[in-house]
Amino acid sequence: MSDPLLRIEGVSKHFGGFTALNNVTTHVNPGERFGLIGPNGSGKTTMINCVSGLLRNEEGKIIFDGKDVTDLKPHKRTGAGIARSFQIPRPFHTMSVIENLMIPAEFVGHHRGEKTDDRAEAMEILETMGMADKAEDPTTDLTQIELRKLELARAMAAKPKLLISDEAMAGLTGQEVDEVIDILFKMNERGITIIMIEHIMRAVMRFSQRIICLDAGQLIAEGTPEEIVKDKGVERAYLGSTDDG
Amino acid sequence: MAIFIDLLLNALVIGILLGGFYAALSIGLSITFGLLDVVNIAHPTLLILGAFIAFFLNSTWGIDPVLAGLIATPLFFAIGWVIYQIYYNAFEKSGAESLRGLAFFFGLLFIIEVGLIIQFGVDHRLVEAWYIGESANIVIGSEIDVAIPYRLLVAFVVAVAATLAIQVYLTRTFFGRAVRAVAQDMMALRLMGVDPIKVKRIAFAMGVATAGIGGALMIIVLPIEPSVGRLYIGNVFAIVVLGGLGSISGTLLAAIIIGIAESIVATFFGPSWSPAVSFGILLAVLALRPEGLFGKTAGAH
Amino acid sequence: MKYLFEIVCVLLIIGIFVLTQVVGNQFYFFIGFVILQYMVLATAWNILGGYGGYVNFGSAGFLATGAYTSVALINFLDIGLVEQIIAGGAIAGLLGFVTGYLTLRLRGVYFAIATLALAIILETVVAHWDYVGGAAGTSILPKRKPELFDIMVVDRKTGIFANYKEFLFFLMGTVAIISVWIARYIENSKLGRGLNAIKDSEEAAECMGVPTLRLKLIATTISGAMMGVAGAPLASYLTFIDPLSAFNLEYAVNAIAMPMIGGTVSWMGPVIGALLLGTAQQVSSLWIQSELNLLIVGVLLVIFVIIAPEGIVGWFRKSRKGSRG
Amino acid sequence: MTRILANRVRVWLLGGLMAAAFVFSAPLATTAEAQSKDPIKVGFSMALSGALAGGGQQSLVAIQLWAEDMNKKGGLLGRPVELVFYDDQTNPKNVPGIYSKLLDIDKVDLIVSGYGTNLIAPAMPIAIEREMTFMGLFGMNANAKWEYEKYFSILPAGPDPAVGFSEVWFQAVQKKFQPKTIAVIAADAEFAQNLKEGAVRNAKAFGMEIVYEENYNPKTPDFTPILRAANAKKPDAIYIASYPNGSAGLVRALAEVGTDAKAVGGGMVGLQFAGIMAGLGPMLNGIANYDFFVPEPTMNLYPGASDLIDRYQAKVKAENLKVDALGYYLVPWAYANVDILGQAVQAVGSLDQDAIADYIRDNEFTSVVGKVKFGKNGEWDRPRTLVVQYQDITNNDLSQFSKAGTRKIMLPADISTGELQPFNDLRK
Repeated sequence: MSDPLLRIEGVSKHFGGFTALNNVTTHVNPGERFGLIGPNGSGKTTMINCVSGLLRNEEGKIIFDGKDVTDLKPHKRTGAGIARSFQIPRPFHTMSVIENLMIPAEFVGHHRGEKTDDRAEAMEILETMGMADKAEDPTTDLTQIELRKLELARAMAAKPKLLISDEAMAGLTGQEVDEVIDILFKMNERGITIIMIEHIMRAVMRFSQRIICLDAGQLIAEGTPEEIVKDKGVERAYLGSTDDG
Repeated sequence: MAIFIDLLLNALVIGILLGGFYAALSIGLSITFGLLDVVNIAHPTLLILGAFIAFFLNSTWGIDPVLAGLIATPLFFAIGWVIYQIYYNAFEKSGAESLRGLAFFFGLLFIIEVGLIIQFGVDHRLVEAWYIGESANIVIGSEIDVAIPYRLLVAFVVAVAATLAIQVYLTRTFFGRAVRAVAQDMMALRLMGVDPIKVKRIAFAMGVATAGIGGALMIIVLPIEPSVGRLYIGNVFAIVVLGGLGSISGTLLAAIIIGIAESIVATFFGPSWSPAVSFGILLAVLALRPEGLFGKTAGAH
Repeated sequence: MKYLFEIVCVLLIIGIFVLTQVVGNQFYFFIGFVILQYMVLATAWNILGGYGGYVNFGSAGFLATGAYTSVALINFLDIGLVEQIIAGGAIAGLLGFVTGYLTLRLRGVYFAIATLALAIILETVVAHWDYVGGAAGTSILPKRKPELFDIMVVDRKTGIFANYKEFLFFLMGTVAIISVWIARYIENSKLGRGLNAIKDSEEAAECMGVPTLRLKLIATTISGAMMGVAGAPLASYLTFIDPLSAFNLEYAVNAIAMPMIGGTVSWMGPVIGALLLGTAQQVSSLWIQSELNLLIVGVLLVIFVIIAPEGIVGWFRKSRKGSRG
Repeated sequence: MTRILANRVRVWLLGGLMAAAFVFSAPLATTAEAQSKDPIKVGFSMALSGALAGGGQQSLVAIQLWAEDMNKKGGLLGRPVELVFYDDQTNPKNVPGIYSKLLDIDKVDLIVSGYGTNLIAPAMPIAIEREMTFMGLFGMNANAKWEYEKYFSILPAGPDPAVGFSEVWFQAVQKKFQPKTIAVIAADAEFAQNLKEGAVRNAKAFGMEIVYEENYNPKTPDFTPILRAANAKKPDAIYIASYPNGSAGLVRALAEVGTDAKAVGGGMVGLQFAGIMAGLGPMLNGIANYDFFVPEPTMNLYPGASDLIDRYQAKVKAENLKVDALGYYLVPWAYANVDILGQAVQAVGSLDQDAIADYIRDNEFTSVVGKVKFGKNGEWDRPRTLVVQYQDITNNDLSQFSKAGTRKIMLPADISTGELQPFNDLRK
């Protein structure tokens, strides 16, 4: 077995007196479809913020692709190959759809010294998303699902090795959820490792090869979807929490 | 040593009173800017308008300036209502960023200022009241004599009363909670069946209404001419930000901190450094706590 | 043509030079200087405020930094205008860098208030700095016969410019055109696109590989330097400078209002805004013999932003789009 | 089609707006009575809005009175006088453009300055370049660096204005109280800083020890801490160089905190203004301050000044002008500023600027501010400020200040109308 692409080693994060993440250790293998679940406030978003660099963990290390990225700024991590989408879409709202994709293409692509046709690549990504006809539209005209797809497309334009999809399906219809899952599968087929944070169990279970569950900042379970479904701790965490999100 | 304690006590007392005065100038902005995110840069000039109305009522009929300020409050409520209506139609409706409104309020500032020049002229104006120029003295021993100027005491008491009233109104009434909700989540308010625009309009009008009484306090404390308002733009915004956006009581506390700082500096270090010290405090606080002293939400949003 | 804009710029600079030689009426150089100075200021503000979404409320502080750098250097070394402009730009650029560094955690209104605070603190410091006149201000006599590389620049008979105001106007015109060129270059560059991304969502930009901190620092530095350049000749223009005139609220107002009126998304916005509002201010204050001039400026401001909340540029783009569809 | 129309309307609207801006702003210029001869145009900038507008508006009325007087008398050199002026908004930045417009577009024949040093200074290079005779109104050392030979200052503070301005105050205080220690409080702004500098030199010259010397920011709202800090040094006298809001604030602080100093005041600008005097009323008692003209019976130094003030007050009332109701502070001086220039023009019989300047430099003038002779740098050859003490003010009625007895003259001795009394003796 090859080395893990991402290693999270004993990571903790505190906000004032509140412990959002407590000594979490896990890893993600190259090409893996990795699920991250947990009730609201369990530390999922904190964890991926620590991975993407928006938050700095006080303890522990984050090792990506063999390098310690713990002290790197988010844009450097993006340069190294970590890209993410946002739960609440944050498009560059004064730009058109394709211009949104050009930003990571320009800043990450050039950073790695690759000289490619950004625009053609961006169009190709949009085509896989089925959004090619929207390329020149302002983002303010997009629907919810299109905004979610744009989040993923923009992340893809950063040419990541690891894509973190943060609740890309919340609030979508069943059909739309399938559409997004298909897109993620397609990306994975191209060799991109994917971490999916999701509340919609059906989606996570269908998509993931391996899942971890967080509760109150602790890693409480790790395993295949089948193992997770049977796990008592996971059941308790979800049923015990008053807010099912 | 006794002299030092005397000076220190006096500086503290004056600082607290001065803070109350600053709070009276800032509290309306704490609503319009802090809660509603409307960059009402014309607020200090509206205060000057309030000051001149108090002057007019005082010099014509001898009405007590504080009472005059109260009388003017409904008028300012109406002015605020109209301003918000224009502002909403021009900017908020089309989803323009709040900073777009800056130029609008700059324009408003000039218009009000010229209006005041035309109506009242450019001379410095003062009001008369029994409490101006008098002070209560608290004597401790032979060396310590704390003087409390009534004009600052009046400003302080009125400011604290107004702050408490607004604070209670915003936290204890349905409408007040709606105002605070409007600052955070317009959608939720719509779902509750409340028209957020109506809530914002009334809240904005409330914020402007405080300029009636705030202006009256201003002319009680210092002489006023139409262009004085510009000098206070920095101070009032600094206090609102220092207190934390959306926090009414934070505004009062920030104002008192600034008041004490200025008073201490003026007493012991030289009054000309006062502005540098108060804005230095602001910068230092922002560097350590970007959301202000008593703000709840993070500055990065 | 690839370099059309650059050619136009050069032609404009030549045109300005020709104007100084042809136009005999000094008046136009006086108001021209003021309007051009605003153009530089507004363009500088827009690089950070329009492209990057960071509202600088302390423009007067940067402008005054340029002005007082000039005063200090005139007193210390008796240097000429061109050197003043370079030095003023350098020091104000440094201030911009420091400001950017100190306020890098602050967003939105917090940043705006922090810049305002900085300007007020600077004003207090200058008021205590007796070498440059302190609170009382100081008179600056223009050099009688400025020379540059042994060329007589200003002299009634033998100089390139017959008059100091012509020289000032030419310099400010050149500076304005260079500033606009820089702004346009930034707008169409990676820096400009990165700043736009920061304006729309700083966190998303950072996660999409945009080095937000570095771009912000570059923008605050360039913007600050340009404001300093705009302020550097102020002392020579006024021949008297005190903190009240250098830190005037008017600068902060115009630096924001002009791009807002013109439109903040394009380099043309501040240019149009400065031409429009600057001219309106000059015309109203120089043709109306009363305080009503301020009223006209106020009414114009209100009307313009209400009619065209996206600025004149945005307004025309919208109407063009409207007629196309 | 409708879209195109809407677009057109937008363009029209914008165009119309611009046009309106220009039409509004274009020819609202002065309309002098149509007279057969070309008028002589006198141009100036004036603070009609902004911080110094109180003085500026008052000065404007005085200059307008002068123009009326001249035209009644048949004009200057037989030509009517026309005034051309613009509002400088108390912003020095507007001044160069204004003077350039006056000279290059409006083609005025004579120029005088606006009100105050920082609004005079920016006009200096233009006056110098055009070689115009330039009269300055209340400029403090405005010509010190330029040494322009055609600049003349209307400020009765003598050849060294900073020192001359407060010299009499120190003489009066020294004579009466022989203070050993003095506190100096000054506003952080141009005029006050110059006054302070002069006061410090005078204090040293009179052998007083400066025990407290601080500046305050002009927007300070409350002055009690400053006064307390000064009091803590137990000064025998307090010299204050302040602007109107600071003057009023310090007077109130004096009422609230009090002081043991025997003499308080000196360079408090604003206490001469009608609105502030009436507003402060009895709180002024005991303050010893500089002044230029007061309605005391001995004020015969200034021939015609009382009459001028009466006419000013009548005009303000009749035309319901929103300016200082009394006009003691600036009216005679703003009037003299143009009057002396006019007298010189009349005397040399032409508009030749060199000849006018030579005449002003070489002759003594008699105007509403008495006899005026100019010396070095165009400053007065000797100081003539008054020291007055506010006495016997009982209420806030404005009219009492237009009668004798509220501002008694302490010095100069030859026109003195009262005795300087210790500050606290005059407090209730």
